[in-house]
Amino acid sequence: MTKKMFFAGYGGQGIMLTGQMVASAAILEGKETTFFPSYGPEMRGGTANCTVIVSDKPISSPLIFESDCVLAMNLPSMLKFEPTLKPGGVLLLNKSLIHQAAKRDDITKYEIAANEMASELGNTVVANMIMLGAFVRTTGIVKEESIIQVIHNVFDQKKAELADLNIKAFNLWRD
Amino acid sequence: MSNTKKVLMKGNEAFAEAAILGGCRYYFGYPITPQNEIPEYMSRVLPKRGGHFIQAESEISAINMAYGAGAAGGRVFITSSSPGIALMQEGMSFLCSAEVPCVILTVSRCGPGIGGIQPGQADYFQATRGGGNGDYKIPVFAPSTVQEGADLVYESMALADKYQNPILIFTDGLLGQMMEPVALPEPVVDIKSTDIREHKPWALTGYWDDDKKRNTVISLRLQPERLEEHIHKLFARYEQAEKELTRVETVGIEDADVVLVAFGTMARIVKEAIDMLAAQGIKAGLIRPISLWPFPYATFDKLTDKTKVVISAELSMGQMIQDVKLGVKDRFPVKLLNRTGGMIPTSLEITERTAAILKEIGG
Amino acid sequence: MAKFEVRVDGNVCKGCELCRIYCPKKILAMSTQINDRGYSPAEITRQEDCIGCKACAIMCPDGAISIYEEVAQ
Amino acid sequence: MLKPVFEYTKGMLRVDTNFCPGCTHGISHRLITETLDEMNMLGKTIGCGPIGCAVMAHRFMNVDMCECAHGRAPAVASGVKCVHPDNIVFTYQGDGDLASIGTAEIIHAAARGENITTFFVNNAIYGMTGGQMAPTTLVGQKSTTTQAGRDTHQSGFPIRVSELIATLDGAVYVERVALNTPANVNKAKKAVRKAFDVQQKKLGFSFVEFVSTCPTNWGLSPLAAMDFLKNEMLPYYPLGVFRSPEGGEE
Repeated sequence: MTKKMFFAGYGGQGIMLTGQMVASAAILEGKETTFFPSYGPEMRGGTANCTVIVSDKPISSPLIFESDCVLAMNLPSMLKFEPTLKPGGVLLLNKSLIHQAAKRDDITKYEIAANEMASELGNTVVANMIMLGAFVRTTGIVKEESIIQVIHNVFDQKKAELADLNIKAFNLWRD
Repeated sequence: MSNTKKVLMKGNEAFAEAAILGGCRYYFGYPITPQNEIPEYMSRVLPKRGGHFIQAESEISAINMAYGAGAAGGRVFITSSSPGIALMQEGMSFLCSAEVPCVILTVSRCGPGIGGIQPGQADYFQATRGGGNGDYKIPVFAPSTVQEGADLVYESMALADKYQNPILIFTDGLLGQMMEPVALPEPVVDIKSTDIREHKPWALTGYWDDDKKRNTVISLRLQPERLEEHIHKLFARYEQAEKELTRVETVGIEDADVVLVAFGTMARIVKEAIDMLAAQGIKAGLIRPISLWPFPYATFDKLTDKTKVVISAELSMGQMIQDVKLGVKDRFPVKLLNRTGGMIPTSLEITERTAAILKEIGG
Repeated sequence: MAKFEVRVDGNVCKGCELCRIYCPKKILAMSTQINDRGYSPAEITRQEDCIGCKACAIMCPDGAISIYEEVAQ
Repeated sequence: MLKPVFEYTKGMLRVDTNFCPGCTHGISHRLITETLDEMNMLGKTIGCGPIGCAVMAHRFMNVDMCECAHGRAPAVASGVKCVHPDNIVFTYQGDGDLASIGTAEIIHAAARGENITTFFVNNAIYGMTGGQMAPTTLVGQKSTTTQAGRDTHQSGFPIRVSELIATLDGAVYVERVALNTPANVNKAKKAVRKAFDVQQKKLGFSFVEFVSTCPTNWGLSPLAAMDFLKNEMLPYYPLGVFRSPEGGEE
């Protein structure tokens, strides 16, 4: 089984970290994975995106022309990547910043008010973790406990209180 | 197979770490996208591991610092990207002439000129033919995964010493920027500065006492007889490199209708396309040169008469295709399947274009 | 008064004449002979006038000059 | 019994040099290696040579030495010094090599405060390539590429390198000396010693400029070349200490 996905949003929304966490979780589960970010000037204040592939066999191309899942943190991301979804794919939208409906009706859509939910936790920065929680629970591509482990690895001793906040955010969204 | 011993690493950082594990203690860099993570990593990590990092004022200086540290017997790693490699080529010729080891890695982008920063392979000639002057060769390895890149950098630290010649690792923006699980090799035993002359009797260390011979590292040889003799010595070594360093991966070439030749990033996409072609009933094979020089010409002799066409798949206007033609020796038609300027074909595009080429030649 | 001996290696000398010019006692002159390299080397004309100032040796670009002092045993 | 008053240093190998009669390269070579010998450092020194007339310095100087591509010696020496921080490392460069094609390398080695020593031979002309204009060629001076004399409208102005280097905080010792009289040569030797002392104390970058001659390409006899040095070069390239660890100019 090979799953291909796009994570996209504004620079600063933690999109790259989200994608890396999925790839790291895949490694913990003994799976193959690739992570490829957009890079260069487009990263400076523009739209950032990364592609992540998780598979149980070696991955040849790290590039994607069709996807199983798209996680869009803002409108340009949805417009750019919705067309790449395979029929039956999963589209996760940050409803807080996307006030336009997705066009496709052959996919599964989840609208999540990630920024508002993050505000309730007292820190809008963790909107990406709320979306990540939704991603994991809707697609099952990696396990929840793998992500929790990765969060602990990313936010180690010195940043331990950040780990708690991120885990709280990760656990927030339930379908 | 369990991947749990592996860590997720960005290509550029994995290459830097592999160099350190391979014994690199001297790194000289200059900022250029898409390789900036390497000087950043080295500036942060190398001093803590007993090494030295200098941010050079240009790529020209970086390779000359490499020449100095290499001539002094240190293990040196330097990196850049296409236009920066162009500036380094004066130094590459000089290092070959003076027999100074060094591992150079390019995270290739797109030219000509300042071009673009997306992945490209239009520096194939730059890497394999070289822009420096004179009779010299540089072994070139082109990894297609982060793991393979890390392994090749690690191994090349020792190979450069063995051949007393620079080794070039040819990667591109995709490999440098992407992250993959990597199992890192064991660190080699560090050689102290004071012990260098025991390992490298030719190195500049100061002769300390009269027991040791004075050493010079030179490039100028004004007498044609001596220069010719020296070049023959270098080329005897290059002949040995052709025997020992030719590396290639093949996939299903024995009974393929069509054989694609691709390296690095392009080879990964071609591999996916081969699976897609199989689903259409087309048997496609892959020759992936891992060493671009020495090029695996002999591998083409293994192709059978079942093959109808050989396709050179490149992220350039067609450079490797010259070597492919030398390998094919007119046995099969050779076609180019390419994108350039930073455009990367999808596996779907490669599948469709391969099928179209087969149809065109009546396969 | 000290006695000095100036020696010029006639085959190393390139005949540039700097020693001759800078000698305060003008005890050096250029030979009429030509050395192996085709130069007219410097030679000592009045050894006894040398004051051991080393000016000739200091200015010699080619290391052709050495100077010794006679001392009692 | 004869007691040596002056013998040629064992820091110089007894081989024929490629220098023309009266060329002061021979003097600056000797000053460097004689000083190293006196410091008992010949075996603990690594030299980085230039392209130009002194390209074969490694054949004459009795130290470990390498050739460097045109102008790159300060970068090469920076690399060497990383590996052998306790050795003396020096570059020996002419004006075309250092002040034209290698400007970036020398400025940045000095700015980084590399703990190396650079000896700069300023004879206001390209020697080995046949007398072309150098970055230090004087205004009005004839060369094979300024045949009517250097015209500032066409060729700009000569560079005073010591003054330039002295503006950099990484350079701790900068002195210009001349090789035109026994007294000046003796001063030059003191400067060489001081530069090496600065390096041994790990104080930073040290730089000695030798105002030198090129009789052949100036078209002058060795003696007339000495006069040209004194009368034409020294007014434009004044001697002195431009920076020292003790602070201030002398």
